[in-house]
Amino acid sequence: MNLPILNTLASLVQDQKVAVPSDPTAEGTYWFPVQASTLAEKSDWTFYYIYWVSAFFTALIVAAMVFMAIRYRYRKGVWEGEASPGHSWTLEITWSIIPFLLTIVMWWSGFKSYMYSDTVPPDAYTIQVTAQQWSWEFEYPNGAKTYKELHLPVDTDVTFVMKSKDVIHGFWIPAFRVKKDVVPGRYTKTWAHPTMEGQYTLFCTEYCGTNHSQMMVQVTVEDQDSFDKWVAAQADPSAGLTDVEYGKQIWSQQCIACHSNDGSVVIGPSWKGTWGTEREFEDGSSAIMDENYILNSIVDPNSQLVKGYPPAMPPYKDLSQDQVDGLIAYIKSLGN
Amino acid sequence: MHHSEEKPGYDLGHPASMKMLWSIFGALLVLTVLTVAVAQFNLGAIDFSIAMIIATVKATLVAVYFMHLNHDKGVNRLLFIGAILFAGLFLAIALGDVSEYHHEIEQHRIDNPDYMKKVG
Amino acid sequence: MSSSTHEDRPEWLAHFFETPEQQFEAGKLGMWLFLVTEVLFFSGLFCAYAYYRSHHPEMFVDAHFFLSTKMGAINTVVLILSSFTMATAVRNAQMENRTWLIRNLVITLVCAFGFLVIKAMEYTHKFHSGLFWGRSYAPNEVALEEYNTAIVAAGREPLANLSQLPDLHQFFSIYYCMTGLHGIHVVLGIVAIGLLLRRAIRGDFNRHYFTAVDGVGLYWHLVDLIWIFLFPLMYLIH
Amino acid sequence: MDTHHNDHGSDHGDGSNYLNATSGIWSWMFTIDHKRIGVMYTFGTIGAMMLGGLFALLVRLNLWVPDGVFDNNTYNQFFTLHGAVMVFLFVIPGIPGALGNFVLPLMLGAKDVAFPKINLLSLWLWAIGALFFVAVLVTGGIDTGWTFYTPYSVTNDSSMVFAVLGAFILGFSSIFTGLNFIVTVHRMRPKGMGWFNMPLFVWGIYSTAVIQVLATPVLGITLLMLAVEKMAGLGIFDPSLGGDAVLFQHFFWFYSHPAVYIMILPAMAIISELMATFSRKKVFGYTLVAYSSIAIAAFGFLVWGHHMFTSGQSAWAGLVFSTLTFSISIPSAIKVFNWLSTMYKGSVRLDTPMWYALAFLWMFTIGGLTGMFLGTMGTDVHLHDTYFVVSHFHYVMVGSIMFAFFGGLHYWWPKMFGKMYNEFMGKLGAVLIFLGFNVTFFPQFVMGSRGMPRRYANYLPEFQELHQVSTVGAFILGIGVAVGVWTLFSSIFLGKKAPDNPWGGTSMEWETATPPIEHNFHDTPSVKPVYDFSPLVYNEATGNWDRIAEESGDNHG
Ligand code: HEA
Ligand code: HEA
Ligand code: HEC
Ligand code: CUA
Ligand SMILES: [Cu+2]
Repeated sequence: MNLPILNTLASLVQDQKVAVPSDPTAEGTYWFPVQASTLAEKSDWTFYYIYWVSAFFTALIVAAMVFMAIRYRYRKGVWEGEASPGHSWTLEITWSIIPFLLTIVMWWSGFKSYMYSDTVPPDAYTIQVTAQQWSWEFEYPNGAKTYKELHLPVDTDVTFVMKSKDVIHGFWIPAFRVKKDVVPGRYTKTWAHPTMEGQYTLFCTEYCGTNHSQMMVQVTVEDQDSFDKWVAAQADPSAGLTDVEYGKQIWSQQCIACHSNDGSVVIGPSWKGTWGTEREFEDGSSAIMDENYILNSIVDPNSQLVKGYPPAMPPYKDLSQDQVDGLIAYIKSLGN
Repeated sequence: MHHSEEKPGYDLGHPASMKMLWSIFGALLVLTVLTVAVAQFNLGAIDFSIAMIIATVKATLVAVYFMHLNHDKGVNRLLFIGAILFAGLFLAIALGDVSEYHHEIEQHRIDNPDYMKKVG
Repeated sequence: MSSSTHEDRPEWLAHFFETPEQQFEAGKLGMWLFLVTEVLFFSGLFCAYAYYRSHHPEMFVDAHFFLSTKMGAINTVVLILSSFTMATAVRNAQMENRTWLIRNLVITLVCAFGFLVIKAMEYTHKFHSGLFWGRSYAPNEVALEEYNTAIVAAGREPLANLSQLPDLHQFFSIYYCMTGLHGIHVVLGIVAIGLLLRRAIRGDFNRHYFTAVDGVGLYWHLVDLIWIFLFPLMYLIH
Repeated sequence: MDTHHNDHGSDHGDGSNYLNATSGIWSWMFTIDHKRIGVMYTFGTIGAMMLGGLFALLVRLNLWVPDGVFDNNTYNQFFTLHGAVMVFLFVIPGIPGALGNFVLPLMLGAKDVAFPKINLLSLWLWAIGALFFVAVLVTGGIDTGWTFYTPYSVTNDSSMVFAVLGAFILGFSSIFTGLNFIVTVHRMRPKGMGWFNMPLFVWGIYSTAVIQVLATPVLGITLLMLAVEKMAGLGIFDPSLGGDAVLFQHFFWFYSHPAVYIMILPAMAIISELMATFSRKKVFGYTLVAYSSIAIAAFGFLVWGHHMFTSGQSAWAGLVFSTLTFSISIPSAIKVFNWLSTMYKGSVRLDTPMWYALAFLWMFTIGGLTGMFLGTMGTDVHLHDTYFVVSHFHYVMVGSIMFAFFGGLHYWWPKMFGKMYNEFMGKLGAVLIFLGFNVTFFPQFVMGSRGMPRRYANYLPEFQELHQVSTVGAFILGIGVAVGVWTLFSSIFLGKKAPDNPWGGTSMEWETATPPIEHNFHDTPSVKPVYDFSPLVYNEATGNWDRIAEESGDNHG
């Protein structure tokens, strides 16, 4: 039997010594994933600084506590402690000033790295990010849109201009130490300068409902050439696909979080075997699942709320005619 | 009913004089008329300030005389003023922050006219 | 320190207090603390008000054409009068003038009801015009006409359609929240003054024991004080 | 030996005390006796803690495997209910409601709090609030997280309105408790007890009360607006109607940051008592420890935006909030170092309450110092909304507050119920809780920083080991809690009769009978210099610390 707990216990003891990363291409350290952006180097320094200050004070306090609990323990019959002063200004001032000075350093270095991450470079490569329950959309300057993956060129400043269609989401790439909430009704911005090619993960870090924990995307950092090729290819996503295939692709990128193709219910109704059937709505009316109904369900889902389901679906107004045709073809292909 | 009539030292209140109460009442009425009257003219930006100054004067009269803060214990005075300062602090910081990022909301409104649900 | 025996304690002195002063000062401090919480309670709404007014001033200017300054001003006077009679009520309680205490309280009550009636008239009128809060905001012809009359009087061009005025639903949200919460306070005040009146008629109060009158008075003045700000903030906008 | 104890406290032989003075359920439901109210709060909040703990165990169970044991929705409800129950029903009302109510008037030699009926109202409001949470459970649950962030909380379909109104009602319960205590401290102090002759517990509860009164109303209005936003669509917090989601966060944290000091200050208040009594010394730097409570309460109001560094709040505001956040570490440091110095040259006894107190010192240091990582803007960007934050706040809320609560319960339990618990079981509970706690939460720091977001029903396989350690720890912790609670409750039936002053405490609650009589004291004891241990002498035969009659000449101030 494999007991992961034991490994962890072992690593608790061993890894702690390699606290400061010497080789950033390695797996990451005990405390951090790899440092894959310029920001990471800056903010990790602050972390380790606070870390050692904390370690020192914790050790000091615990040692003093244990020592005194033993040294001055109660002895039978001797219930008077030894005479000792009740307060001391020297001590009070010392233990106020020292932490104060230490926190100034924390504050200053933290402020610097924050300002670094908050000051978006003016002419960076810009990616428009749109979040919604529970998927991400990345739009590149050439119009290409991707959903399941995010590609970035290495050693380049990249700005993310973000908005949300429904609730607050959080944009976090741990390897970059970059995080910013994506707030509906406004823009938020952040940026990164990736320094290392490789694969990382983007998480959603602001709780956004049922599938919050599945709102992850793979981030690929690659050299400029491969990146350019990749972006160019993304600009025409339907190239070489049939309508059904194209529909399936869109589904897998944007609808899969709520609609299954196998009859299981996730958030919304499954699409399997629904084509041509009669759909009943919350308000008692009904309609046949046909092209018009699907189109309406996409652009104004709450106008015909399927019985037994919450009004959870966001409207998709910016799907092109091709895309809607693809989706209809795909739903059709799932039979009735 | 009046158990302790005979006992000295039990007088806790400072009954306000009718003259004072009447004059405060009068002042409040005059100020109300004044603020409505001023509001009939469009004085631009200072309009709001005038209305608020008059309201503050009225509120102060109520607090000091009707609520007899003029006779009250220091703590009670401190509390009331503290509460107002405190609410002010909350407003100042929250609103200060909002005005820093508000352009991001405006920009979003311009770019995404359909984002907001239609009402009205 | 020995506590007094039962016989020389007035019946209105609670068993856990040593002296009437202590009881009086405790009640008073408690009341002021309560007022502190009230101020902070309202501060949230004032914050929302300040937010939207500073960022969408036009919405407030547009909206004020729907409010009747006359009604607001009358209500202000009504509340000030009630505050005055409440202040005199406290005085009469302290002076053991029961007749006038009762009269003052009755006038205060009448004013409080009057305030609510006027407020209710204003509300009904708005509902009638479809001027609801937030999501439910749906102005109808009546609203349009009213608006046009008001702006024509102010020397501006009439509108064909109220949907040209953006964001008004938010103004009405704030309007109903603030005046509504204030109205709830008036209702609670009526209950409190009513109870006070009963005790005053029964003759509970004397020059050593009038904390309840004093406390309700303070509350009532605060309700007035908030209205003193609501009036210019809602009705006197340019 | 001639003692005062017979003069003040004894029950005059008729065996009557506050527990048995009257009987029947109504005599409890409608009691205005602060001691009975305190006892009911004790049971109620321990019950809430168990319920919240049950949800915690379900959370941990789910996280045993990366794909989760329950479906996402169920998990999301578990952590929301766990957080909401623990915060609103357990830690905020816990110490002030249970121990504050019982002890505070006794410490002041008073017969009751200033407004006993309002005190009862607080308790009822607590119970009604709890019922609202039950209503949430039976009407489909809520999955917004305890922070109720808009617009998720107004668009999703759940019994969120019940939860919000429940929290609103609990807010008023808390306001009234605070109001009552402030007036009690101002107006009910006995003659001769100046502000700096008050036990530090009173100082702590007093500073807590100040925050309760000033901050909670803002939560009240926020929740009210939120409920209306949800039901009627106001457009103040909901961006799709023109509102602002970040504004909601300002409103929420304006209360909820100070709220963490509503939770910790009473815990610190207990620790001051425990450190003094079990070291047999006046708390070192008494005056500064007293002032630091006020300082924490005051600074605590100015830092709320440190929860919003990544929220879209402006850098300007972030800078102000980060700067002010560090100011809290100074009064906290003062407290920690003064407690520590109290032991110096003391006479340290390691009874169960002191085990909890020492564990508190350690855990609070870790919890507080990890707050520094979060208050620093640069590092918080990475750590925000990860398990690092989860671990931080459990170090302060479980490792510090729950520990202090248990310490305080073990300290005053004999006074409350007149029975001594089993010392061995008490210590066993403390050890299990300490071990279980650290095994649960230390790994969470590591996984958070490595990239594990919070509120995740499932996670990447690389975090599994750490999650499993954490889950094992949680169950050890659960057993520890069960042992601790059992030890206390069983003592009511099995315990030996407790003496009036089993630990040698100096404050006035130890001068009355155990359990106290209905009106606390037959004769109010005289005010003595605070924390003067010299007149107390241990009596082997009775297990009581007797107070020597004549005022002893040398007192260690
Ligand atoms: C009782 C509860 C409690 C307490 C006491 C604290 C205390 C502190 N907390 Fe914590 N906190 C929470 C409960 C608490 N917190 C909760 C519940 C959350 C999450 C809410 C949510 O999102 O769900 C949170 C989240 C939280 C955040 C937001 C994190 C994020 O979401 O990104 C921050 C950021 O600044 C923070 C900071 C602090 C600080 C600086 C203190 C300080 O008060 C600590 C001061 C103490 C010390 C510093 C230790 C003693 C001092 C010494 C031993 C001397 C040496 C000191 C130095 C050298 C500095 N906390
Ligand atoms: C005082 C507050 C408090 C306390 C005491 C605790 C106690 C515990 N908490 Fe909690 N926690 C919070 C406040 C608290 N928590 C908050 C505010 C959140 C955030 C919620 C959110 O994100 O919105 C949170 C979130 C939270 C998470 C993160 C969830 C997520 O982000 O996905 C986790 C995960 O491990 C966790 C675990 C625990 C554990 C193991 C305990 C243990 O200490 C519990 C120990 C107690 C017991 C185990 C009970 C013992 C009783 C029995 C065994 C008897 C059985 C019961 C009955 C018979 C009824 N908590
Ligand atoms: C956040 C969850 C969610 C996402 C993402 C989502 N939907 Fe839906 N969808 C729902 C829900 C819930 C319903 C049922 C209620 C309703 O009719 O609005 C639904 C209903 C539908 C229906 C009607 C189905 C029926 O059985 O009558 C269609 C068609 C549909 N969605 C298409 C789509 C398409 C196409 C996409 C992606 C481009 C998509 N949905 C993305 C939640 C979602
Ligand atoms: Cu999107 Cu969490
Ligand atoms: Cu905080």
